[in-house]
Amino acid sequence: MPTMTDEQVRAHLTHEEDLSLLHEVSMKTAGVSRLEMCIQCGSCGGSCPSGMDMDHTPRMVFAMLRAGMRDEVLQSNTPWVCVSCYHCVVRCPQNVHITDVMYTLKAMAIREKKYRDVAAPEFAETFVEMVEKYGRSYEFGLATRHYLKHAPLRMVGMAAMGLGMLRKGRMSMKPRTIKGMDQLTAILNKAKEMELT
Amino acid sequence: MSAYTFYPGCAMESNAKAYYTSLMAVAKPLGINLEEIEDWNCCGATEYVGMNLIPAYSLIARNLALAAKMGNKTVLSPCSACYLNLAKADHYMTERPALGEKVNEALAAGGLHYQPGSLDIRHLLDVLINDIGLDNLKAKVVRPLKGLRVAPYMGCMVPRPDYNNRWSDAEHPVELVEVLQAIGAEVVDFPGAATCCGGHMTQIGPETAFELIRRLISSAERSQADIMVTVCPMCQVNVDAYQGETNRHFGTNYQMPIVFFTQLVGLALGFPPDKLGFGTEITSTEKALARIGVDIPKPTEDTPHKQAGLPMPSCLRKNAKGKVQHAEKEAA
Amino acid sequence: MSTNNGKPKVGVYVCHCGTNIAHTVDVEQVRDWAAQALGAEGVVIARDYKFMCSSPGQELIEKDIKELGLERVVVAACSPHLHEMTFRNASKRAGLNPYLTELASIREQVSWVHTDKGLATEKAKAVVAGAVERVVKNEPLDEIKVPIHPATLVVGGGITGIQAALEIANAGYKVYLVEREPSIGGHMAQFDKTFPTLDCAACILTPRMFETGMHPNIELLTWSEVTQVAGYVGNFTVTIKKKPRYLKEELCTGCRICVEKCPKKVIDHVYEAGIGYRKAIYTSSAQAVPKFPVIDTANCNFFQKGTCKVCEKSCPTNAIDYEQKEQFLKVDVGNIILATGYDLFDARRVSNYGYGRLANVFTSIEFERMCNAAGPTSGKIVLRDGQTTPKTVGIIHCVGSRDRNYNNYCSSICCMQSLKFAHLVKERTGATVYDFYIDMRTPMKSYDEFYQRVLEEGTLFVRGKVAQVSDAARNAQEEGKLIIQVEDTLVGKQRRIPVDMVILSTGMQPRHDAKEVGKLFGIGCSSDGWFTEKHAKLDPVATMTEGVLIAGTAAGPKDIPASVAQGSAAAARVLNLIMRHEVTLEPIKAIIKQWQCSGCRICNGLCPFNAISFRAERRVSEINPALCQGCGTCVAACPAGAISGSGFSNDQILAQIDGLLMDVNPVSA
Amino acid sequence: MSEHFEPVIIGFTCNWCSYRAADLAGTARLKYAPNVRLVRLMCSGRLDPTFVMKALSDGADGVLITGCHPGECHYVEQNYKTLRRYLLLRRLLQGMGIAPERVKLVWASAAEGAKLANEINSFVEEVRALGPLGWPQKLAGNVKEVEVAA
Repeated sequence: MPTMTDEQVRAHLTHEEDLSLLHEVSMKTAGVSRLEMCIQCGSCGGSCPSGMDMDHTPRMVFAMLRAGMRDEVLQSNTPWVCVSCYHCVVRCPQNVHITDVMYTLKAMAIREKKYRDVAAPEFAETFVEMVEKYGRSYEFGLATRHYLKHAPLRMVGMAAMGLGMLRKGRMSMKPRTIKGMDQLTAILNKAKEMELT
Repeated sequence: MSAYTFYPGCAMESNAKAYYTSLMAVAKPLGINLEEIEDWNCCGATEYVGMNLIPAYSLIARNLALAAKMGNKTVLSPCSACYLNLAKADHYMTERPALGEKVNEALAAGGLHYQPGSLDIRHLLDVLINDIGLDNLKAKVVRPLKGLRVAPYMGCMVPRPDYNNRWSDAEHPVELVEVLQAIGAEVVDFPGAATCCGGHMTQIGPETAFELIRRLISSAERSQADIMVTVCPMCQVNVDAYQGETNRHFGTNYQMPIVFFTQLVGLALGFPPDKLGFGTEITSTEKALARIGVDIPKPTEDTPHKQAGLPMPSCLRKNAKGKVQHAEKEAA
Repeated sequence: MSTNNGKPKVGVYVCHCGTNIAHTVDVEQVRDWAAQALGAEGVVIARDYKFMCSSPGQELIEKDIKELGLERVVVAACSPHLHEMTFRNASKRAGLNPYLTELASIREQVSWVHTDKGLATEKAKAVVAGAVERVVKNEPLDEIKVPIHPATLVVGGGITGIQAALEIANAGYKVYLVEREPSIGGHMAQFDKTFPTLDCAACILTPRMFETGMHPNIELLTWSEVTQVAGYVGNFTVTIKKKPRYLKEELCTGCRICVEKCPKKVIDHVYEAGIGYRKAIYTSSAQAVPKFPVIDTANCNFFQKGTCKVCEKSCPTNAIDYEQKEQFLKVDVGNIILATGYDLFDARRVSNYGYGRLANVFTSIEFERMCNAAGPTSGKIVLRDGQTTPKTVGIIHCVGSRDRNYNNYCSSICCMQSLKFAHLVKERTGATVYDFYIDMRTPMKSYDEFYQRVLEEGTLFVRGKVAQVSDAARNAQEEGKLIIQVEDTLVGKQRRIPVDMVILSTGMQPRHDAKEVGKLFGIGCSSDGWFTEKHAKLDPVATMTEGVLIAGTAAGPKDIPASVAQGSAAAARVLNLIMRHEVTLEPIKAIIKQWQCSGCRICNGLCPFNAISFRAERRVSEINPALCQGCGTCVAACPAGAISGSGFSNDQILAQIDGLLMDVNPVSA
Repeated sequence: MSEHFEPVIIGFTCNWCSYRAADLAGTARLKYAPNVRLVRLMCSGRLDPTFVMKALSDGADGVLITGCHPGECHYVEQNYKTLRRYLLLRRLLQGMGIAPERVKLVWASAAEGAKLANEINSFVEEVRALGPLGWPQKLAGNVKEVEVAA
């Protein structure tokens, strides 16, 4: 398995100035993103099952990153509409880690508070909060809070479904907390001090 | 009997109980010995990794560190999202050592350590085919599901991105087809086999999700499937529980049941449906299973009873500066 | 000359190179140090000069050789790659064996790369000391001259091999043309039209095939493969396996009655690319050269079931011979041209394009056969049902090329091939044509003009790499169609385009057995798998093995004009050698000292040039000096130390290390 | 170890790639540390492990082995043999109590003058950090003092 040091990752990103935004996104992405290798072929945009609801196709986002269009990218709904299906990733002829770049963009948008539609980021934040509180996901709490806040009207329609899930024993009204909550909190607190750059 | 370190994932104890029940039923006769990770935590799903990178990978890696202590090389996950998150964390921590180092620094705060690349993260379907073997499975079938037309729904996160080259094809994987054929079911040509169920979009952008669900169900209908079969809790919930909403959205009237592959394997091995979690689905499987002469138990009315001290989560609120805060914190 | 510590007399010449060396290295200091400190090592004279490579500089050395009786020369100057020849020739002129002269690189390795004059001067001394110690151990070597056999082997009977064979044969020299298939012609024989002129491929190729078949200087060996190559430049002995055709060529008239009468029809996966049929006894086409059919035993009723013999009964000249066995022939040649061509990328691998699953997805070669008037559909463009003319056709570029999941490189012909297809579909069916490309690459003569023409004809170009081809309809318009899903990158939107037919412009890839074939002939493959040229730009048809040349698509993707040009170029290189009658080889070779060889054969497998063979009768290994390229790997590997590498012997290198470390080694200092 | 320790390194180069890379570094006037002294071989496959031992025992503090990139060997595939020998050699050194990091294998094509210069610079620093090997001195004195590998 090829491993790369961050210096090697950086070395692929030449022309520091022109690529500064691209560089930043690339370095903040979990693996070796290969973002600088995009040839703008559009196989990502063509593959995307939710592409019709995106402000920009992933390909356009990558072009905008190259062009340094920070605000436009972080305001775009594109990463939020990504369904993590990985179709683009396996089809990309340049093996760009597209889905993971989308995650990075979400994280940057949240940090910089640039996102336009609040529903998705706040859902993510609520999810994270639940996990940090209990160590496991807590669907009932997540769903109730999310719908109350963002779609009170849909709550009526969804309530029937939720009730069905509760009745079939598929949703617990009680969260489960892991035993090692203190340990997990210590790990996450330490992790939050660090950033991958 | 092969021993596997078992990472069930959150869904298995809530919305995918049927998956858990049926897996536990079939594991023993198939010779899969599951040793659950002590005090595992959430894998972060697709939400946590999109929020904060190092904490997300540390969250995942806590499970890997705990799993490594169990002593088996293989970690088995039945949930597609959990499988991918665990495998991805392991892969990226190896590919980019800087990530691995930072995650381990965080783990150290909890007295843990994980050596990237030291575990094999595998999905249940892979273990069933490659360790247990189709011939072995076939030999144990006592009630072949002859005449049941099934749409094999593999979803996304198992065959893709496939960091360790475990799957036959990213676009048209054959694994689930082979298992279903082995238990005697009639597998239909299902073009939607590895397409998306909408994922988290049912929560944050339902219209997007409904369209994806519609494509799946209509594709299964065109193929004249009686039932869809999945390997993933998220896929099951989206197609099953959101089918009504999808029907309302498009003015359609689909009735396409979807169950976990372990439930059908269980039927073929001769277990009664009530031992396999049947009856917990929202879209009824009654008609489909009637084709092979299986009666579905009436759903157990597990009416929620009021509980004192139910922890009602707090709402997020924006303060005057537009900053998101907890209501309590603001009050405090 | 008599007493010099028992060491040969060495002269050291330090060059200033104007100020190139002198600016950073204290040349005088190096000179004086060499004269004094290296006296014990044999140095009898040390001089410096502004430009050693100038005529007076060289004369200085020549004069010392003659007057002082120098037996070794060290020139401390530039890189040996620049002036080693210059100074070796100077020594030669003065009567000293040229291989007793060494260059010490104190310009490229010292003055140009260091700044501190003190440190640079110290390093220059070490480099000079290394060269002096080494040169003392040098031995006189003689250049090797070998004669050139005037016959040539050409492997591969496609357009490249045909071109090379004809060039050499027309110059009056013998050519053996070996082809694996029953007929020559290669891929080009399958095509209908050729871009950009739209010449009919058969019209331009068939006369060449015929000429090749009839040429008195060309011995055609089809249905044959090379199994063994021995020897070296000028003197190869090649073993060729002639597979049995099961008919006597000397009796066969090529009337094809046997083909007509044969009752067994099979799908032709080679010439007809799987969309047509042939008989169990067949010629690839009516224009096949040679005209003799061949029996496909795997499908022949007689070979499989023992009955039938229709071909035997129908043959008017009794040429059928079921007993025929494979034959091995040995031929002597001086040069070898490999024109082994390419394999087509297997489109099934791109599972999102549905080839093999969706009936109306075709590959480029299938479409070529379909367009060919002599092909399975007599030139009609139809769907897989064999009847329906498509109303809408999508052509997809870069299938398997420019994609890290398959092949990284650009196959270079697919853009033009796709444009040609677009034109043919328009011309013959009037269908709506969509052409999906990533980048349109039309750089050669008249190519872009062809693009203009296809634009004019109304082909709809979509810039975007197609994401998937599927039959999963989402609405009534898509029902029953193939849907091409793509991001139209110039619009920035995903599009779903329903079509009746999809043509995949599949790329080229190296022959599946290129690696083994390369090994057989002693040449290497690039990481992509194409044969490696000696120099990508300046020596594109030569290889690292003298006497083995490569041409055409065996060395990488190219179109017909480029392949033909390489065929001619390789032929020119061969003729050049043939006309020189002999060739001079560098004496840097490995030699096995027979009395020291234990016969362990460790070295045998190490040589990529098959230069080492084991002499069973004497139980020792032996190196063929003409085959040896002098890398020295066997020298380093011999556990008995029985192999010495002339020019780079252990003695020379160990001595050089001694010299290089003279200043830090208290023992030798 | 003293702050002024200047390691001496012997570098083995392949005639077709890394030696030309060194030429190119020169032509391009790239600057690198003067601590490396190069020996030209026809191929890195010619490298006899004895050469490395000889260099270390003659007073070198480190040995740099350079060759064509895998797949680009001028002699088809001999650099793979170098790679195997290199790995064995490092184990041998370890067994002898010499830090295997004193020997390094670097691929450099004829076009990679800059890469070679960088590799030389970083290797000089790596060897500097390891300190002097001093094999001849120790051999002359007490054999047991030869450094113990980490």
